[in-house]
Amino acid sequence: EKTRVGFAPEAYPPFWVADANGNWTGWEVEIIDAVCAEAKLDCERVPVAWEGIIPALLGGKIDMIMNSMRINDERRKVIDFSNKYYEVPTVVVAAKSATVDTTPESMDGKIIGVQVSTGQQAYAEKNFGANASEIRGYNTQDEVYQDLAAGRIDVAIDGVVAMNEFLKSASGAECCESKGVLKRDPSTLGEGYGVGLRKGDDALKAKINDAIAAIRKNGTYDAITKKYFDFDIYGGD
Amino acid sequence: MIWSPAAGSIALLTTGGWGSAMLVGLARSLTIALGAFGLGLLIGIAGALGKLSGGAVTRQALDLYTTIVRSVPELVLILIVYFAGADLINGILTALGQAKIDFNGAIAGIVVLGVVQGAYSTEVIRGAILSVPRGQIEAAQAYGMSSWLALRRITLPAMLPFALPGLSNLWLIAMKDTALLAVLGFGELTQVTRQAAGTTKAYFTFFFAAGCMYLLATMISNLLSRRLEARATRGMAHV
Amino acid sequence: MEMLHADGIRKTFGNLEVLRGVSLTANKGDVISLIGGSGSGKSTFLRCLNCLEHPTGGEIRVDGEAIAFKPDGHGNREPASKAQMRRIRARLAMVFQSFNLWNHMTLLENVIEAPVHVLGVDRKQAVDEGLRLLERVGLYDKRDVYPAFLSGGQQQRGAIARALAVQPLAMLFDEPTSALDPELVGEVLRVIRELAEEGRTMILVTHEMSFARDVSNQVLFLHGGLVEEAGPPAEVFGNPKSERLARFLGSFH
Amino acid sequence: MEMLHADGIRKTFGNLEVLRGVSLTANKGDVISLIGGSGSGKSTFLRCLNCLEHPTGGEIRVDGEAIAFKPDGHGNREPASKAQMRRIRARLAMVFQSFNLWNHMTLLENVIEAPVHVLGVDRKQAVDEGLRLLERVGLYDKRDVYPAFLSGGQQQRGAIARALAVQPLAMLFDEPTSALDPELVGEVLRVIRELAEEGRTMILVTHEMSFARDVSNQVLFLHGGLVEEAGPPAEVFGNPKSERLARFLGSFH
Amino acid sequence: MSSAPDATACEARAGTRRRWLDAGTLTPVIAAILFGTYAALQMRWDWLETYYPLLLRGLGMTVLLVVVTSSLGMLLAIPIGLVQIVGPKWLALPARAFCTVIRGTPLLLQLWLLYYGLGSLFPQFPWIRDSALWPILRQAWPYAFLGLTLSYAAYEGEVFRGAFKGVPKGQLDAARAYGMSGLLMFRRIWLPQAFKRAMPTLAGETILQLKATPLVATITVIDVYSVAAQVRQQTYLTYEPLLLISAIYILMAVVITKVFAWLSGQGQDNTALSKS
Ligand SMILES: Nc1ncnc2c1ncn2[C@@H]1O[C@H](COP(=O)(O)OP(=O)(O)OP(=O)(O)O)[C@@H](O)[C@H]1O
Ligand SMILES: Nc1ncnc2c1ncn2[C@@H]1O[C@H](COP(=O)(O)OP(=O)(O)OP(=O)(O)O)[C@@H](O)[C@H]1O
Ligand SMILES: [Mg+2]
Ligand SMILES: [Mg+2]
Repeated sequence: EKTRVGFAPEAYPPFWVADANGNWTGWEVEIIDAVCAEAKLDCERVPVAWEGIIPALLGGKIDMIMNSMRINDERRKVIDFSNKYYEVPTVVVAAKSATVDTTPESMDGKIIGVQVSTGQQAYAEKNFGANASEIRGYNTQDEVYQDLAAGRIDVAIDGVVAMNEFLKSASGAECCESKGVLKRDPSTLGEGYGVGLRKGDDALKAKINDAIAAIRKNGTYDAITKKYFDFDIYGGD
Repeated sequence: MIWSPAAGSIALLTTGGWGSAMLVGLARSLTIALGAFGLGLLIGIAGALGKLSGGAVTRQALDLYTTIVRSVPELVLILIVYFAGADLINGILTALGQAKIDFNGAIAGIVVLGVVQGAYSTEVIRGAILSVPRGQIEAAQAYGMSSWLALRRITLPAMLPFALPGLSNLWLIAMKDTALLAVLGFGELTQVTRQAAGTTKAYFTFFFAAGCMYLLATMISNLLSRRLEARATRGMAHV
Repeated sequence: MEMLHADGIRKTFGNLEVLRGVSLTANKGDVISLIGGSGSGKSTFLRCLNCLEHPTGGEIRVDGEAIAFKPDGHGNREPASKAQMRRIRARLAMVFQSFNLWNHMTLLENVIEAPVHVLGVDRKQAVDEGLRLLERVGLYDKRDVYPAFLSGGQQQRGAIARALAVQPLAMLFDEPTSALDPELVGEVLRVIRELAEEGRTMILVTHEMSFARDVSNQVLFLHGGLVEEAGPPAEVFGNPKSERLARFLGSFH
Repeated sequence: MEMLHADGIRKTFGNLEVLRGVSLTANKGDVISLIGGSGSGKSTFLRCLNCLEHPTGGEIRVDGEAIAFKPDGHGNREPASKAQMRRIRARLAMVFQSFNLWNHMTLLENVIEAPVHVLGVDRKQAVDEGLRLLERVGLYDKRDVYPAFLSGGQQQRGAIARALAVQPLAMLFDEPTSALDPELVGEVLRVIRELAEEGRTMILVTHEMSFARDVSNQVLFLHGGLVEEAGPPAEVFGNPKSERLARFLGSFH
Repeated sequence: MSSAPDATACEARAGTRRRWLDAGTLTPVIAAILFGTYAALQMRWDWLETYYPLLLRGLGMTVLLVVVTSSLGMLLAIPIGLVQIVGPKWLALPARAFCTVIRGTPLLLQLWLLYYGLGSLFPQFPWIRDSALWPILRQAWPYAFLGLTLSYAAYEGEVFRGAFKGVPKGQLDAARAYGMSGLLMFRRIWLPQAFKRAMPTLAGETILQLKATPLVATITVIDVYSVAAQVRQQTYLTYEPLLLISAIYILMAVVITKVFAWLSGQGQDNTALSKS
């Protein structure tokens, strides 16, 4: 029996990059392959729109989610998570000219863009909701960056890795810069990124946890990471 | 990212291989549209017959179906049918002791859009059947045809000229509605376009190119349906 | 030899009693004309004969075989066996006032439709026979033309060819010329007359009194759902007994 | 007093020369009938008189004022001043074969439309006058009815009231009764006859020969775009000189 | 594809009381009651308390979108239909092309092209951000309103083209014969009659417009659908929010049908369209 791994088919470099033939490459893609191989699972990647990905898991259309999903309390109410397989700080980015930092006061009158149903969105609403003039929700992170470059939003929030990728791109380099790292907030920003699982699917959870530990130990994880990053993305224990 | 002159845009389309990826996406869109249109046609014929000659309960149930589908946005219907449809089918399969099926990809798209199309088809075909002169069907009965034979040989071909304009409209709608599947994450033309645009950052170029592809498909469809109509109405006096 | 026998046919639509017991026997070669005022039930009776309407009461026998009825659950009757009904219908060819040729088929396709798809005749054989029949009604040239491109008279002659193609035991005509322009009536009547002369069994609803007189060997005058008067044409037309018939005939002069 | 004068009107459609020089003079109180076979150009001539068609050649004078033309750049002419054309049109009231009442307006609204919106008459005054005219053509009761609910004869009488409402210098009738069922022709002709009798200037295209003979003081017979014969009705009808006219009149008996 | 508003309205008027619970409505009513009971008992609705203000706001946006874009679209549709009949080539051809292009491509794509496609061009024209229009251009709603308006204009423009063409020539001849100028004729005769011809399609087209509104959610406009989507994402309820807004859309469709039936009843008891 196949294990269906749900992911949102959208560009999120360097974790998810599509080529024209519909092949996906990227750090997370390789980690999926490594985990599945280690756990001896016959995995199949199934594209599901991000906003429907948890319902799809609950409805049995997929068996697990590996899509840079933050492990946080809100989600824990409905689904289960494996141990984290990476963790990076979350940063605030804005136009170079903007005077913005990570404090609520600096968000006064700003339009903040976040991808919907993400930890960033939860964080922004909890901490900046009172100050920002608007928190605009996008269906994909890519669209957030588009509108940041277009100048339609003032501030974006995302994990530092994907954010750096954007800042390296032509449009990102031209317009924007990082304005600081958000403090750790497990209830929204979570405790790292993990595999989303149906509650009660403990056998699968055990397998995945073992596989993550195993590839960390046998060097596979580091080998993959080295191809994409010059630091340890696992982010400490 | 730079507002590229036409030549640059075309280069973008051809070099990264995204152009051909979009063609593949178009082919998938057309396949799904064709499947949905066909399924809708079957539902439409059955629905029309049910409305015209079914019992009171059948008729009202069908009315409910067409009313709901024709007033709830496709986007919402697609989500409902996608989730509920799969639950329903798998529920039935489990009850029958069968294995669950994968309600994903093209099949889901076809079923989802087909259910939507079916409601519109029902109305189009019902109207067309009502336009067939009563005598045509009576003559079929008078020559001993069974209802099934009369349906196949007389009613359906005779209503075709009346149904075709509506049906070709539905086909165009089916084609365009496949774009909505992008919201479910399906890999058809619109979804591929979104990926291409996201990857290359040439949003304008790719959305524009996709628009041209849909437009071309529409115009070719128009041409074909005009021919089909001419053929179907060849038995009608041209005034 | 008795081909078609109807006994005490009754028919009600809702509260309206349209036929109140009409009987008729057609032996082989008989040409029976039904005449009567508008609404007297002529069409309804003809349609009962091949069960296009299900008679509320009475019996129908075709070529010795009685049509079996059963209650339809709405206080009326319906044929007990659809298969039997269809088999019998196919051999009682009907010609309609409004022709009712199938518009999406050419003339030839119209003619071979019932033989091929209902009677299961081999297609090639049906085409040969169909062409012969079209020749016979003078429409060989028009075999590949669609009905909409034919005059009313041509359409009705085509409809007669379609009827002949099922080799009917009896032919039922419901006012075959009353939808035609006056100048086209003649060509249709000519064909019907020829059929009568070659000994076909026919039941004919018509308002063409002189034609009915000429061509039939029996005339039934219907009034208010009953046979008011019946007999050979010379008698019915020449010497009407009932005042109603006399008045009816008078309205034609 | 000359009301309407047309001199040598010519009109070509593409290559088709429909009018090849038709002239006519209507003095106050004249009733002129145009007769002729189908396609002879009667309607075209009438429509040229109020510039619904732009004549290719010739001159038109209404109440002494000549309509000015200029080339339209397509080898034809058009009125030089639209304002002049509209002013003149408004006073040459036309009554059409197919009535052409505006079907989104009640009868009264139809009648007051041109006075109020074209001639700038005060609305209240237009209504009073409109009601009087509807009374006159026997349609006072129908004032608030929409045209679709009127018989053809009533519609045409309504159209005549609409024409009268602009206090026309001359009235142009294009076969006002030929779209009517025979039993409705009379009521319309009666109204037109009354108008003739009260001295209105009228140009009338008609196929009602006896009416034309009765009502008009001049008759023009058009053939092939030319006036083949003209004169007082007694002469034209009683003693046709050209063989064509004789044949044309013959076809009415 | 449009429903027949007049017929339903007449029926409804004719027998409101009688029709209440006769056989004609029994099945739907029973279905609604059964389903309603099931939904009330077996589904979760506690989230309504939190989200109803948002839902109302979204509903407001949806209603605004339908009303404004249909009205503006209609105003555009009239000239678009008209120039295809009487306009010079240089107007008729673009109008024709506009209808073909809009009707031939998915609205979703049009919205994306308008919003993200144009947005991707902004960085090359920095002055845009300094222009007075910028506060509007940076919002999402203008693109939504524009996209939906153009869409309605194209579909209804096609209807108006037919409607203008369908007005019998004699009607216009009569107008000319009584000295009306082109503009007066258009205003008093041609437009009112074309409008009457187009009227029966309006209810259907407007319902289609209603059904198109959720697409604006994909460009971050918050309509009632996007609120439901948000509820879905935050509560992980699969069906409840979808069912609720389905009911809302059905209700709105009924209202649209009724409004147009009433409108056409106002202006139309008079008008069997003339046979000509
Ligand atoms: N399907 C029906 N439902 C109800 N009443 C019917 C139906 N068919 C016929 N009738 C009624 O039955 C009566 C007889 O009709 P029928 O058509 O048999 O008359 P007919 O003698 O053929 O008249 P005609 O010369 O006008 O054709 C009429 O009053 C008619 O209205
Ligand atoms: N707009 C037009 N374009 C081209 N040909 C036209 C046009 N109007 C009229 N004609 C042609 O001009 C000729 C004269 O037409 P007209 O309508 O004036 O005839 P008529 O005498 O009124 O005939 P009728 O008695 O049938 O009304 C006909 O051959 C007609 O086909
Ligand atoms: Mg009859
Ligand atoms: Mg004429």
